[in-house]
Amino acid sequence: MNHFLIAPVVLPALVGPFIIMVVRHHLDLMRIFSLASTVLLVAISLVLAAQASSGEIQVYELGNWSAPFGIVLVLDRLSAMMVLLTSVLALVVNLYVIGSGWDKRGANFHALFQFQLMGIIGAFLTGDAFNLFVFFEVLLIASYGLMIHSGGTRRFQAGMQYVVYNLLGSTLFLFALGTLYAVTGTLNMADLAVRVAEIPAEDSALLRVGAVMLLLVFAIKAAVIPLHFWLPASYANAPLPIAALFAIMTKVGAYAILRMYTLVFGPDLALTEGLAGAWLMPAALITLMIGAIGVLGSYRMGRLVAFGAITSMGTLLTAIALFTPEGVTAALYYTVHSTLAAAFLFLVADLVTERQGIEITAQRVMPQSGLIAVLFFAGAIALTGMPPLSGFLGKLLVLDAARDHDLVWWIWGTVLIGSLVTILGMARAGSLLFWKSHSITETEVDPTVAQDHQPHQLHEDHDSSAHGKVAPTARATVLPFVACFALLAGLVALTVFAGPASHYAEATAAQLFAPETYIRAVLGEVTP
Amino acid sequence: MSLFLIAALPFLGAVFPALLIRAGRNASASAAGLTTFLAFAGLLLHAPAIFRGEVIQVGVDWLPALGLNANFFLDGLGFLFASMILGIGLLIILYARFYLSREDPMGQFYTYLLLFQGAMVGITLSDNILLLLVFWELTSLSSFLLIGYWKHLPEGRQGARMALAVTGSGGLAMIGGMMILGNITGSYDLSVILQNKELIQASPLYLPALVLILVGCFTKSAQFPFHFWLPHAMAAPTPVSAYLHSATMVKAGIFLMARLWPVLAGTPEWFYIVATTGLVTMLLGAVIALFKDDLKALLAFSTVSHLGLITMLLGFGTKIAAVTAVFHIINHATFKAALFMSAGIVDHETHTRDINRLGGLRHLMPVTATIAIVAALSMAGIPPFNGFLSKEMMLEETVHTHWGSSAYLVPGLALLAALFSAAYSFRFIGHVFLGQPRNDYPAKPHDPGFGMWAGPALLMILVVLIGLFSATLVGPLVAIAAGAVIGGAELPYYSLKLWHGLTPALYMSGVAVAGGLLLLLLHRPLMAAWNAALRPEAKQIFDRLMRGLTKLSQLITDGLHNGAITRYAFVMMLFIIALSYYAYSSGTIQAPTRLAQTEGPIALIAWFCLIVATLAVVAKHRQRQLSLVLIGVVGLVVSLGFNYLSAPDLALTQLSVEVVTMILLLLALNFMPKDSPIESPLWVRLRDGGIAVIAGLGAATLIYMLMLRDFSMPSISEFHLANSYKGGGGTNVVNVILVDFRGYDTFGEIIVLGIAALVIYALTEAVLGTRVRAYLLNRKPDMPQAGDAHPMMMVVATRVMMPLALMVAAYIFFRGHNLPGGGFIAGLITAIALLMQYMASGFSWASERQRMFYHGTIGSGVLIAAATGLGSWFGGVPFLTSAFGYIHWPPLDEFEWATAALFDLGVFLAVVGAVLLALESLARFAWQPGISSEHAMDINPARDDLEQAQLQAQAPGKHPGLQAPGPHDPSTKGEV
Amino acid sequence: MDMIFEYLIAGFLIMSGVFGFVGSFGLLKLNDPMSRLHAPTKATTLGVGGVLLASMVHGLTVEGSVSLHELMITLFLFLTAPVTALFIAKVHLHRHETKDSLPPPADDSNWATHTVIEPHPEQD
Amino acid sequence: MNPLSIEFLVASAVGLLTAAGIYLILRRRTFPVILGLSLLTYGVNIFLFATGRLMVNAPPILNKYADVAYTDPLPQALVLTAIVISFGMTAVVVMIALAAYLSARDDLIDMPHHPEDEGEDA
Amino acid sequence: MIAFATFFAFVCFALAILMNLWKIISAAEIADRILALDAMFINALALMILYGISLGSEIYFEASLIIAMLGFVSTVAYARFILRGNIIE
Amino acid sequence: MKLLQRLVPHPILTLLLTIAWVLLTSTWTLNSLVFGFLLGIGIPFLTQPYWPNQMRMKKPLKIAAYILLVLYDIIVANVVVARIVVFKPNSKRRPAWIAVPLDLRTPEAITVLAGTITMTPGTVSADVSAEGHALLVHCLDASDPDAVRDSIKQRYERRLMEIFE
Ligand code: NA
Ligand code: NA
Repeated sequence: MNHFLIAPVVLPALVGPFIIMVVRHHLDLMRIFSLASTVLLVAISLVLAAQASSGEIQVYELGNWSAPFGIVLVLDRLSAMMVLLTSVLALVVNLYVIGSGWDKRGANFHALFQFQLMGIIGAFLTGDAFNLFVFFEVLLIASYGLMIHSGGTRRFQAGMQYVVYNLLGSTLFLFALGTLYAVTGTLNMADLAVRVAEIPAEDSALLRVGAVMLLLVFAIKAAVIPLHFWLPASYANAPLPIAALFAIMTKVGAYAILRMYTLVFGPDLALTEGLAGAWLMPAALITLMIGAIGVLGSYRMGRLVAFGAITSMGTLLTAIALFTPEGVTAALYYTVHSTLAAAFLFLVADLVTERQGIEITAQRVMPQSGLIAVLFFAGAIALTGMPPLSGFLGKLLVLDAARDHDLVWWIWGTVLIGSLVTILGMARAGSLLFWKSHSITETEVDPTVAQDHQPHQLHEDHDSSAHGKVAPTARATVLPFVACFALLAGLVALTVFAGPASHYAEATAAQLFAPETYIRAVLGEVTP
Repeated sequence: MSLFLIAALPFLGAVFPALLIRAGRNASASAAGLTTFLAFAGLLLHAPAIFRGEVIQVGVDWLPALGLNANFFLDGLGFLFASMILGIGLLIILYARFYLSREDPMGQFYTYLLLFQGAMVGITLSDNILLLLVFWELTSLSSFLLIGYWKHLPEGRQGARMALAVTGSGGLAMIGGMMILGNITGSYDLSVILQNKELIQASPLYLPALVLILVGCFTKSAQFPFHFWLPHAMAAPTPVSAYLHSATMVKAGIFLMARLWPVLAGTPEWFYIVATTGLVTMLLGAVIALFKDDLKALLAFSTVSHLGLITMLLGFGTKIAAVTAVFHIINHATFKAALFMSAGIVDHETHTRDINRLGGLRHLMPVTATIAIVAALSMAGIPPFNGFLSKEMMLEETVHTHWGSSAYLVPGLALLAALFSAAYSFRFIGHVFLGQPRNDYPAKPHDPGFGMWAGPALLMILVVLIGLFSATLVGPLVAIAAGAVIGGAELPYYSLKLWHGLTPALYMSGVAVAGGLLLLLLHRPLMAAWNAALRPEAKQIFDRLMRGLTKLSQLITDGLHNGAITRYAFVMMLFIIALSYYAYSSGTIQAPTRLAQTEGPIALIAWFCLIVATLAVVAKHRQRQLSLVLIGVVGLVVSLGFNYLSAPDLALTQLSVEVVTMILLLLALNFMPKDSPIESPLWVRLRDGGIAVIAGLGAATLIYMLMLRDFSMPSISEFHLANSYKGGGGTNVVNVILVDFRGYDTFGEIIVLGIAALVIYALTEAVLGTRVRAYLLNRKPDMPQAGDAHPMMMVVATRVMMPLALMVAAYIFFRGHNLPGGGFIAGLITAIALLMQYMASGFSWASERQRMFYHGTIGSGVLIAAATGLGSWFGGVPFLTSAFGYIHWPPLDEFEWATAALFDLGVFLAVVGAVLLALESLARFAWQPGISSEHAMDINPARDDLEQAQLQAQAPGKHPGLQAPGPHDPSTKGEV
Repeated sequence: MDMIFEYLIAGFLIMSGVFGFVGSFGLLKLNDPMSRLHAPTKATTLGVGGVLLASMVHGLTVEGSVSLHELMITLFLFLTAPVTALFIAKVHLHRHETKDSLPPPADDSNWATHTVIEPHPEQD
Repeated sequence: MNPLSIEFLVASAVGLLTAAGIYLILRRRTFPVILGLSLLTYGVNIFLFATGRLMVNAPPILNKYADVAYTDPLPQALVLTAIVISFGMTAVVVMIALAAYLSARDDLIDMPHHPEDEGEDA
Repeated sequence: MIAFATFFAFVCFALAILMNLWKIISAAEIADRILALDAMFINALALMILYGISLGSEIYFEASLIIAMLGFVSTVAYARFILRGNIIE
Repeated sequence: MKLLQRLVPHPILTLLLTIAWVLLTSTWTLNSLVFGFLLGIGIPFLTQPYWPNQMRMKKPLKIAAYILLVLYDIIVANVVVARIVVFKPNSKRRPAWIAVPLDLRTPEAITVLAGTITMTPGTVSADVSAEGHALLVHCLDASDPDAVRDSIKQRYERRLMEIFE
């Protein structure tokens, strides 16, 4: 029995409570343990990824109950990849948060952070549909805490909306799971696959309802239009480094769609035909476009990047909605890219807002303007999918994968026009932030203008640091920049090693489109 | 030198200038120059092979899944362009070293420049169209940086963004075109694509591919109607302009048209699109250039015009036209770079670029004047300079070209363009350098240092030499480059020489020069007419378009995401309902397999209560406390229902959760408004009601249908029922599922609770850290308060009730594995028991007496659960594997132990901690000075009488009843 | 013997039903708030008590097991019912009675519910 | 359809709770929204519970002595988990609503934002 | 006979609950509503035990026990809310 | 002895809890008794801070007698109240407030008295006076409030005085 499978879930689950119980009053110790846990998590994830890369699917039977009666963890290439991505991102964000001192601005940050990781990783590893729900809840509730970390009126209000919207999603999840259970009598995903395949076609209606509700749940997480409305306000009002971590959360939705709709409701399954394909593609394309328009139409940093993240989700889901091995290959590559890119830009956005507030306006030159400008430029390149960073390659992969699709012209047109609009938006923001400021000298700053923006920058709360405006002591420490450059390095590596990366993605896609292996690994040779 | 290295060198070198700038401007410039020189030298090393007609190829797989390979190749065309880019690049680096002032961040400049140079070299060397796209987009990005280099100039920012918008969109169109091209041929490698002319031109996708690629080329090369960005890019420092608009950026489009000429050209579509665009651009650019007063703007539009010329030539699709195009590319690069640099010198020295403020510079800066005049004459097409040669060949070609049925259209317009071209060249010479020196220049001009004019001077020499000895000097180069353009086919007959005899082209040249002179003479009235004429100002249109787009985007974005979650949720419901209905209606359903079970009046009455209470909640939801009471009814009935339907565990859980939730809500409601106003208009309420009813009907129908049908296969719970006792050691199957079969779910569930408590705590800290704290401290109750906050009877009853309740909790806890109950319910009951104490004596009094560390309680709960799970590792079995057994200690009977109980203890602790932490947070909100009482109950005659007696002993004569506020007055203990 | 127990059980059940009904009926019928308080807090006590007794006897005879845990419920009800009533009465006193509408509290200053001290929260 | 069947009663209860919950969630103040979430939670819990089909007097407590019918225990366990989770969620959402109210002194759940009239870069 | 008596009691308590419900919804005064809810808890408790008797099962005992305890707590909480606003001050 | 007092602060409570456990489990075994006793010691120990003072009750027989008396009164009370509720028109009923001055001083005793009043015929304890020297009692139907007051003092308070003080 390979206990490594449960390690990435148990580790944060132990470190979280440990931090609260033992070192709650020692910031340095909290940081050390949190960081150490994250580093260890990366190490574990690397081991798991190495194990998964052989192509063998590993199963961990919790409580020693075999599937489908107990809950199993399943490690395949996809889950290993997502776990690794999560832990790497977590490490970087953790560095940033510590470096920028965001963790000091509210209570219990590191414990919540650990639990957040536990939830995300648990969701990636589980092989049980209801357990997926449970871990969705774990990651959600931790995200509620992180989202309102350090407080503030607007953040609370946005937090309220975020929670309510997601609670509706969770409710839908239960409706879906109930329906699936009532029809099939099982919760294990592999078992579901087996049973769904045996249900006669003339008895499809109720199962279809369950399947589509499940898809909608994941679509909410993945921020597919018109279920994306939770995202802009929550990401924009969350502490931006947290939003950087949240870049992986939308991917959980995408992951779940990919998992369920290759394993259980595969593209060849007649029973659920037309449920995913019919609307997901158009919806993904509209999502992409709405995100792009949002980038151009944003006048605040957080919102800008949030819409950027929506665009990238649109692109990602476009690739997924192809439901072909090529599409999934592209989607997986793009998943890694867009996670790193969105996180990167969120961190840069935080660097900016920490120095001059949340509005995208020209103000006087900020400290470290040059360095930040370089980072912003790189982040914008990454997120808009311009060369030389991996976004361009990812986008080309998506376009290439779509070439045999019925909607190929729509896909190409939307992806390309969406890129253009995003580029325009980013260029506008960048030139306002980093260039126009140079035409404003100290004496030229118009106090009345500053006054005008006041209500939007500074809410009635006292802690100005939480909400931007120019933090008077916004002194640079190295760590935030290290974090940013680490993500940039990740993007560069993903570009340079696009070959191996895409090869892994290809193998993963192949694994996903051969669900028999997965089913056999989980249920053994016997079919019930 | 490997092509990899040549392509990489500028990028590698780009690092140095920015780093070395601390070592000085010379170091920075030298690093840039050296890198460029190395790359150039490396390129030239390949010259012998290239001139032998060889093609050099290197390649490595990059993204094989896509067919994107890092393949480079060098042929004549690539060689020509790469040499121009690197050669002129060298001159520009030298020139810029002297041109830029001390205030300009030179390191940045050279870094951007090298990035740009690398991207351009990459384009010319790419053997893979996707790779080419990478470099293509990189040129857009790096030119964005270069054009916006002077951050403080608004024109710079706008120009940069405009260039990015136009070339960027073109680039994206080109991606589409290239993808199509790759799809047609099955490969993205250029060398493969170039072999497939028939395949491509026969494909139905030929036209879309062609159009998309051409959009990319035209935007990059500033062809009509995309020409407008180029003049605005002139806000860049002149070295940039010189580089971008002579040798590089704008030539990228030309390069690509030439590159793909073998497979795309030769069709009518190609001819009509490319040649026509080129022709129109050539004419339009020339006309506008004549009326520009800004030196650089004049040159910019002349560039537009000349690019149109080259495009037109490529568009003719004939081999000889292609040769001419290649030749003009070389010529234009030389004279235009020289002209820009000269204009830059003029600007640099006189501090103005306004032609109206210049004149007579021939006397003040003779060197510059010589260079500029020679280059401008070449531009005008005056022999013996090189511009004349290629323009002559061009005119010759137009004569042989029919547009539709018209034989005169092309030559006629070309002649007109040549005429205007001569005119603006003459104006450039005449109005800037000739005439009398003036005394009102913004700065006193004189020739600059050698470093600055060395570059243009070299180019001027080339202009002259190529004009005189074209065949010798550039003949081979033209041959190999043109050979590559026409795809290795045999070169047509042509000769590069000044005198071709009395050809129609010569007459046309003559007419052009004469006409040009005439136009210059008439310049003043023409200018007035031009200024009076109404014409579309591209920049304004573009600006308006961009502003409109931005505004529209803001409108759409803010309109869609208006912050109204009521609408978001409505849309969500609508979508869910619609899709679910679609899923249902597009499937088929069989007849029910189960019979509905008829029930008696009791169930009916419970159902009735539920319905009425639920409807009442909706109807009375504005009275908040009442709706809480009604929700309590709903919860009660639901619990009864669970019990009735064989789910005692659920009933217990539901009941206890119900009460705790209600108390949390009451605690919160204390701070909030007690009523909700009517806000939604009637139609909104009807709309919401409508969607709610539909959703409810959907849910009801779904579950009704499900309940009347059997599982399609036996449920896995049969295994649970069969193995609960054997394998899990418990007879309460629900509990065994919770702590054993699906203990992992429960583990997640207590983590959720723990997190909830952490969030609540953090949130409380955050709220109390703001001015809300002051508000809370000064908050007056919004309802009148009664006295006797901690009634004696309640306190006394609680003293007995709480231990009893804890006993019940223990009972529920220990029997849970076999009978209804378990850690969660026990935890809630314990919490409720403590809550009873809080309600009786107040939170502060109670918690002072028993300092519970709630964080620790939760943490230990989670840790115990996790440790129980981990314990199974020692048995070599997976996480959360349970064990149970029996112990017999005489004289006691045998009793059972199970690790599941330990796990349940974890659950218990987490629940208790979470609930109490939440309560504590609310108590902290409510805390006000003096709220905490030192006594359990406000009124206690035994205690008060004793105190009274003591007090009277100290101060006799006071009647206890009249004394207020005395020590026994509740006010001194309860509130204040 | 069995017959007796059966009668006993039936009697308890009928009694409980009657009192249960009357308790809630009183809630509707009685026309002043304090009087309404009498009906349910009393009648339901005996109503439930009857059921509990029936259950105990039933357990003893029909099921054959001595289960007295119904006594726990009784204990709970006896402990809580007066407190519940007190609180509801206090709500009434608080909202509808004044010092003057009530008899004087012997030699004490006032009734506890009406001894209200305005809180004077201080500036932090 | 048998309107007196237990299935019908349960299904209609699910329907009504869902409908009432959704209606309240679409209100504009945080408090009714929370009420609505509670109702909706009841609805979905009953739904989930009912997926095990309904049985009277067959609790899933193993009887060593008799061979009796048991209702499906699995949905019950799932509902228990769901109840606990939604309890945690409710506690959090109540506190956030309170925090938002105290900070903004306003319990509107919608968050209208006011796009400034912003000029283009000049 | 027991069956009849049980049924009788069932009907009585069920009717009682309906009357409680009516009062909760229609009462003009919050104290009455709390009172009615408390009565409802008690009646529900009785119903639960009756149900146990009618089925001959002990399984439903705990629910009654919990109701006895929780009905008290919620009644006190509602009342305290009106009396003091803050129920755990 | 001190230690024993600290460990078992409320012996009666311990007894009550042990009985409660046995009642709850309804299993009459040694295991159950031992376990119940352990809990009966543990729980009062944990909750002692909330009940700091030692409660003294004398004369256990009197306690039993009092309980029987009250039970009897409760049964009567229910019949009486039921009759009033069902048959007596509202207009004929004479609801009344009465103040009962107290001789009892300990909170436990007053609480038991108030509880008794509430559970017995037509009376409800509605409040206590600000200094704890009187109980406010509401009568459902009392033509002679003073008689009710005297009967409370005689029938219950006197007995409680003997038990508690
Ligand atoms: Na702004
Ligand atoms: Na700025």
